[in-house]
Amino acid sequence: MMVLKIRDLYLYYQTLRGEVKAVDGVSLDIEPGEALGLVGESGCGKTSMSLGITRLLPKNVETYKGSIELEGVELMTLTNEQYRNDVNWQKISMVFQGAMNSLNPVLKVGPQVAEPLVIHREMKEEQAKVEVLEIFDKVGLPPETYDRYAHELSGGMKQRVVVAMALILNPPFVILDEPTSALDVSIQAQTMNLLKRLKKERDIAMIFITHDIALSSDISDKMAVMYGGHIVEMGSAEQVILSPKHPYTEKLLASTPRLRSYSQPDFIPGAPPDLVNPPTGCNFHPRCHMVMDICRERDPPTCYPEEGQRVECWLYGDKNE
Amino acid sequence: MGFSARDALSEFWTSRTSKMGVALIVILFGISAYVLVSYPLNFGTQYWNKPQHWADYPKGVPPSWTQTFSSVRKPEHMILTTDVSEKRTRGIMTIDFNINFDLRADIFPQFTSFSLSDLTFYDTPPIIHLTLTKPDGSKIEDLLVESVPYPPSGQEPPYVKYVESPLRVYMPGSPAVRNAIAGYLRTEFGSTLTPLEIRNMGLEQFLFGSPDEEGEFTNIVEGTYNLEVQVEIFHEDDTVGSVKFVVGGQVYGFMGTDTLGRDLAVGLLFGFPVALFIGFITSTLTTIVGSVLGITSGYMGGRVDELIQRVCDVLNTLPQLPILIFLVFILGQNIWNIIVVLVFFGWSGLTILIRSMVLQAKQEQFIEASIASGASSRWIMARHIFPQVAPFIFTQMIFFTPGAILAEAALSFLGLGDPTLPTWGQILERGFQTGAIFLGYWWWIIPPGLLIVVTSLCFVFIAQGLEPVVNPRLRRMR
Amino acid sequence: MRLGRSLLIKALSLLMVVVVTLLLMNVILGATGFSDRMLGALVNEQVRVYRQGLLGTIANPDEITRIVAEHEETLRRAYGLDQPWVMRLPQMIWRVMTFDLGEAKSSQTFTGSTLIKDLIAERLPKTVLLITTSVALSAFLGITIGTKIATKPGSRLDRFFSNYSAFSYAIPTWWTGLVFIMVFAVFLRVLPAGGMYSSPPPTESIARFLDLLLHAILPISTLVLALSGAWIYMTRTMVLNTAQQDFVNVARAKGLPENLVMRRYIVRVAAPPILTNVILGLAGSIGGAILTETVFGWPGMGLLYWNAIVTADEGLIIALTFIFTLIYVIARMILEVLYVILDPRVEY
Amino acid sequence: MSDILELHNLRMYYSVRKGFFKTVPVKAVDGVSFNLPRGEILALVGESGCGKTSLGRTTLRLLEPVGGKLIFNGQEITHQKQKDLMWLRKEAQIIFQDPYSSINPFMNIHQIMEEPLIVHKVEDPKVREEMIHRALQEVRLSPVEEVVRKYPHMLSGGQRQRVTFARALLLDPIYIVADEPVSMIDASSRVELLRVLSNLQKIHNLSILYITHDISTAKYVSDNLAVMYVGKMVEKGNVLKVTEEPMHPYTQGLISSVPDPDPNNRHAFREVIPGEPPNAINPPPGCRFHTRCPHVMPICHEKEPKLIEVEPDRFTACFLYHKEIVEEEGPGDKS
Repeated sequence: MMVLKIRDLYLYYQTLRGEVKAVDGVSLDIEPGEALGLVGESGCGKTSMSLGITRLLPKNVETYKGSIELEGVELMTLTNEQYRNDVNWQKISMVFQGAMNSLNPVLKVGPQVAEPLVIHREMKEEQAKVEVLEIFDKVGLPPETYDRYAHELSGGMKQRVVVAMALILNPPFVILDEPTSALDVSIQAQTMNLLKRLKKERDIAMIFITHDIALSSDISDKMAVMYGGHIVEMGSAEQVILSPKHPYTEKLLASTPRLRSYSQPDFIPGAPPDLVNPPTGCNFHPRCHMVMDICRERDPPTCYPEEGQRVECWLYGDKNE
Repeated sequence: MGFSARDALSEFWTSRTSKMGVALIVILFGISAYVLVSYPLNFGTQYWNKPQHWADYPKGVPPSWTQTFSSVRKPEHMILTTDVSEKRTRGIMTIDFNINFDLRADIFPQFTSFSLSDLTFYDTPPIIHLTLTKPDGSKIEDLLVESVPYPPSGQEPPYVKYVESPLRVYMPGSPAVRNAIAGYLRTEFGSTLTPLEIRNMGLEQFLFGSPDEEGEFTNIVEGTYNLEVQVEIFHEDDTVGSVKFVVGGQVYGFMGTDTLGRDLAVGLLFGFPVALFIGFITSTLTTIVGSVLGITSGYMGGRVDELIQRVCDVLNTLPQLPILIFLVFILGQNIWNIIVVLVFFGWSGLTILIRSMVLQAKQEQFIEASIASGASSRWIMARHIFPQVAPFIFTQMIFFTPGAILAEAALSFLGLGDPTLPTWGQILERGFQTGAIFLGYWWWIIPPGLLIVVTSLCFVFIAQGLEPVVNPRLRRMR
Repeated sequence: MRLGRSLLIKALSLLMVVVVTLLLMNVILGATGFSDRMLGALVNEQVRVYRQGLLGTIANPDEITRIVAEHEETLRRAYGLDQPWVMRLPQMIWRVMTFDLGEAKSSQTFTGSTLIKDLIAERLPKTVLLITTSVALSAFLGITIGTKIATKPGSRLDRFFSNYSAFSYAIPTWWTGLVFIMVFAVFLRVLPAGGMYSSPPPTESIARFLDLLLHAILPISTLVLALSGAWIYMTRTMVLNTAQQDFVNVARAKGLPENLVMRRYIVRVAAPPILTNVILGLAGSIGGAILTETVFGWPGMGLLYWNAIVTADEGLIIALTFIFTLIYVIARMILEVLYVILDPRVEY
Repeated sequence: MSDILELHNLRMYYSVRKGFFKTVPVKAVDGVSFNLPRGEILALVGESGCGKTSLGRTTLRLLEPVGGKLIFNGQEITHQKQKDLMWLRKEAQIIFQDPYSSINPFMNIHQIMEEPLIVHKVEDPKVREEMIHRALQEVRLSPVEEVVRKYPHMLSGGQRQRVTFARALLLDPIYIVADEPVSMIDASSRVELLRVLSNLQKIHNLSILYITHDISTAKYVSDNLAVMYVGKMVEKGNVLKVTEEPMHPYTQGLISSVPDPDPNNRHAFREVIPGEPPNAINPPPGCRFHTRCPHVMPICHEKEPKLIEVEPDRFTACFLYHKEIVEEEGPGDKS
């Protein structure tokens, strides 16, 4: 049974310049224990996806519709109160971008991690502390970290605390939004190993959001490439990396420099689309090296060139529909 | 960081309060300009704080527009002057003036007074006779008989008197008038009131009233009164310029008067330019000192920064008013002392704020880029640091203005204001000292305070309007 | 221990401020020749009294003038008038530091003593009572309202209270006092016009307390009107800033109830900056207290200050200025302690 | 051709105030020596806090060294006064990391470009105009007439970086420090910018110190690669050799930590450098990497390995390859 089934999720914001179509009709499925790598560059709507799923909607949200099914339960119909009581952190937890500022600066770190236990499981402070120390040990944090303040910890340690916090209620599904973007290379590698180990041991399904496709391959079983508020390509890690179908994925892979092999890196001309009034038809067409006339006029269809691999591109759709 | 000025201004205009603030400021400047043009600069010493100037004004009376609300009709203040005279000789030579005035009220006027100006005589000094005829025909002969004092010996005729300051008789205070009235009452109504009793009861009821059944002078004789002024002269070339008869009203002008008879409207108007002057001079000086020190200490760092910081700490921990009182009391109560002290205390807060902003601005990489391209610190401070801090400095300058106005008002209220420059605070101080609040003279207490509030408010509204513009994080969520 | 060390440093720097202020005041007194004039007047007064006493006993006038001149000389040397004022500085400062503040010319305590020290001892608690209650009330109001309007920025309530803060900043405290007296005491005759107790103060303790309360309503509400505006505006600004931080989103993602998020993640974090801005604003509010006491005739230090000004009693003014600075420095110290406790990130 | 840059045992310490009176030196650059020939691009790689940025700024004398010698184009500039270094401000330039903060948002592009020219007394506005146009042309920011009037917030991240490139070229420098020039640019347009940079380098025969934390971009831009760890240079050599056969254990750890897009990555755990980088205030004794090094030996605890040329143009500072040790600091250095 699917852990997460999203069908036609829309999320638009109202800003000074007009309506931003951050998530413009996205669908995806995640199996239990499966890691979906959500890859996309700045302004492609990947962070909005995470806010949409956890319903942490900013005040200026305009449209929020579509279907999100978590373990068979439709979440969109829940009221905010129900969402907060039953879903938030118990079913879906999150590691935010830049763990540096995710911890309350004036409270000790331990009690913050214990909070979900105290609130959702009505656990006593001491009993919650025992569980926190247990998970601290799992993520490689010394017990005395419990009584430390955020500003006394290094970048890597803060990262581990935030991961521990996300797993404290042992939720079936975790969203990680660029968890390692602010970390050094060696700490980033340590964190990725930690996440891999936890994914195996606890069989957690997750969405791993990153702009770096190489980093995504380090943990994702399945990958979805986002551009201009759409998932332009989705498939298994092997399919997307070894035989990318969508021109954007192709170029993205080509412009990622390889350390272990020698291939002159390429680049994509132009800049990401303006989400307030995106280009007509396929919104990648201004930068696409395989662009055809039809791409400029009509939205690309969803096609399945291979089993399990989905692409939104006219190269694979039949034109006379 | 990249917001353009146009964005900023459009943001400023959206909030209603900022528009109101700007409108208010325009009005304030308008009034101040009018006052500066029409008032003499030594208004404070020559007029406001000189009691004689206000002698002919009613004392402690509410504004006349209060009439529209109250059923009781109060007499208007009347200043009746004429220079039309007629020389007549029947036995004795006299110069006659005639003044008529209407009285319609339910309460007696507050006082009466007579003045004569520009007298020239060659021989024995003339004698002035006043006769008042009431609308009901009853006449008070020789209400006043005043002889002009002999000129000092050694002066040659023609003797010219009463040109700058007129001969003035305050009727309630003159014994001659009391006796005349006592005589009139005796002959007309056979009343046995002695002059002393008349003084205590107030002349006005007899001048303008008529006795009811029990002989009480309660009802007012309404209608047209006639005052005949006969100046008995002893030389045909004697001349009289003009005469003035004042009927003290129970209401006066737009803002009423205080217990010294001063027209509050005049005083309050003069307060506008003074308040703006104090406000702007203080805030400009404070801002200049604060920003220069703030930018230098923020940008230069090192010992200079350390020194300025320590001084700011000391100044910032001093309570403003007590020190202000102490210094003004010691150094003397003049406006420049007040301003210097306010500036001396004001700049430290601003320096600390600007220093923190400059420290932040200094982190921007284009500062280091300029350093790397060889630009001098002065160049960088002027072209890169200042433009970023300028909007904030401007807002703080506007924010300081009300602070200075309120501080001066507080000082004036404690009696430490500069007497040569009447301000709203001083008017309120006089009001408080004379117990106006207990007498219920609201027109003496409410308007000056309101003006202080309104003047301060318009600056505060503008500063608040500018704040989100200057500090985008504060921008109100749409 | 973190707390001890940083507080010690804070205490030292604030003490240094007091000494510097004292030095500043005395230097100004000396430089403007004020202290010479003041002491000179004091000496002449004592000499006059001394001459009065002599007239009775010694007949021959030359004798009297000689003794009086001699006496005057000793007095001048005692007060240090014979050397330049700079030499008197340390002695002046020491006298004030040990609270030997001399005598007041006109005001005196209930018990009749004109010693400034007793005057202050008698009046200080009344001022502190007025200030602490007003500051506490304003703080409470400020934080509750500030937090509430910060949750719905741009709402009608938010606009109303932003304007209220503007009014509260722009209105002179003492003028509100005048208006309150006129409205409530003179026209409506609902509340007493001033003072601390009604003239025959009720003896029975509860009635006495109620009487005090009745008298305190107007002064305290005047001060609260002036202070609460700043608190509300500051709280709203700080809460709005803090609400945008990441850890607030994390708290909401953790499914914490909104009021817990507001209390523990927003207000608790915004508390130190709010406190700092209030500390800065405190300098102004002390002035408010002085004027409110003057207007309401509240027998505290403020009223004493006003009497001193009206009667041009230099000694009293100097002493009061110093004491007010001392109160203010102590108040700041208390708030600094609170700040260090509230914010673990502070280590000096 | 002489070397543009010669560093002999260069040391640069920040002083940080601890408590009220004490100040503590942070040994950001602690004895670094290397030469940079004309027309060569040297990549400087290391994690945050390793001193690569401080080294870059010290070579431009934006920071004053406390020890060692710094020679620029044959002239020693170690302790010269800033006012005597105006000539250096023309010949050596710097490019920054954050496109949103490296140009003044309150000025239009013309004013931004004009500043260095005014500072260096190019009086005639016509000449300035012409120089600015030529520079903008070179970084392919056209149409120049339009761009010149725009404000920074009207340009994309990539365009802004091109403006900083153009500005750096205005005064015909011979040496440029590029401090993480592309790390804040989207992956897909990063290479475009790097191509512009290397073209400029070829045309003007510039020496570039390319500072980055991302080893893979260094591979495609620079000729040589140097690795920094806690204020010291631990390895230097031809970029392809160092990336394919890293010698120093830290370099090996760095390279293994960086994933390439490969679906099998997810199945295996990566070889990782354990622990956290030590702070530069009191670095560990001996070889600074010994606390995290898999091949640590007893000598590594006491002695500090010297950076030695173990093969032609291959330097490393590790006892696995040689026994040379660093003597104590020479006398006469300003600490």
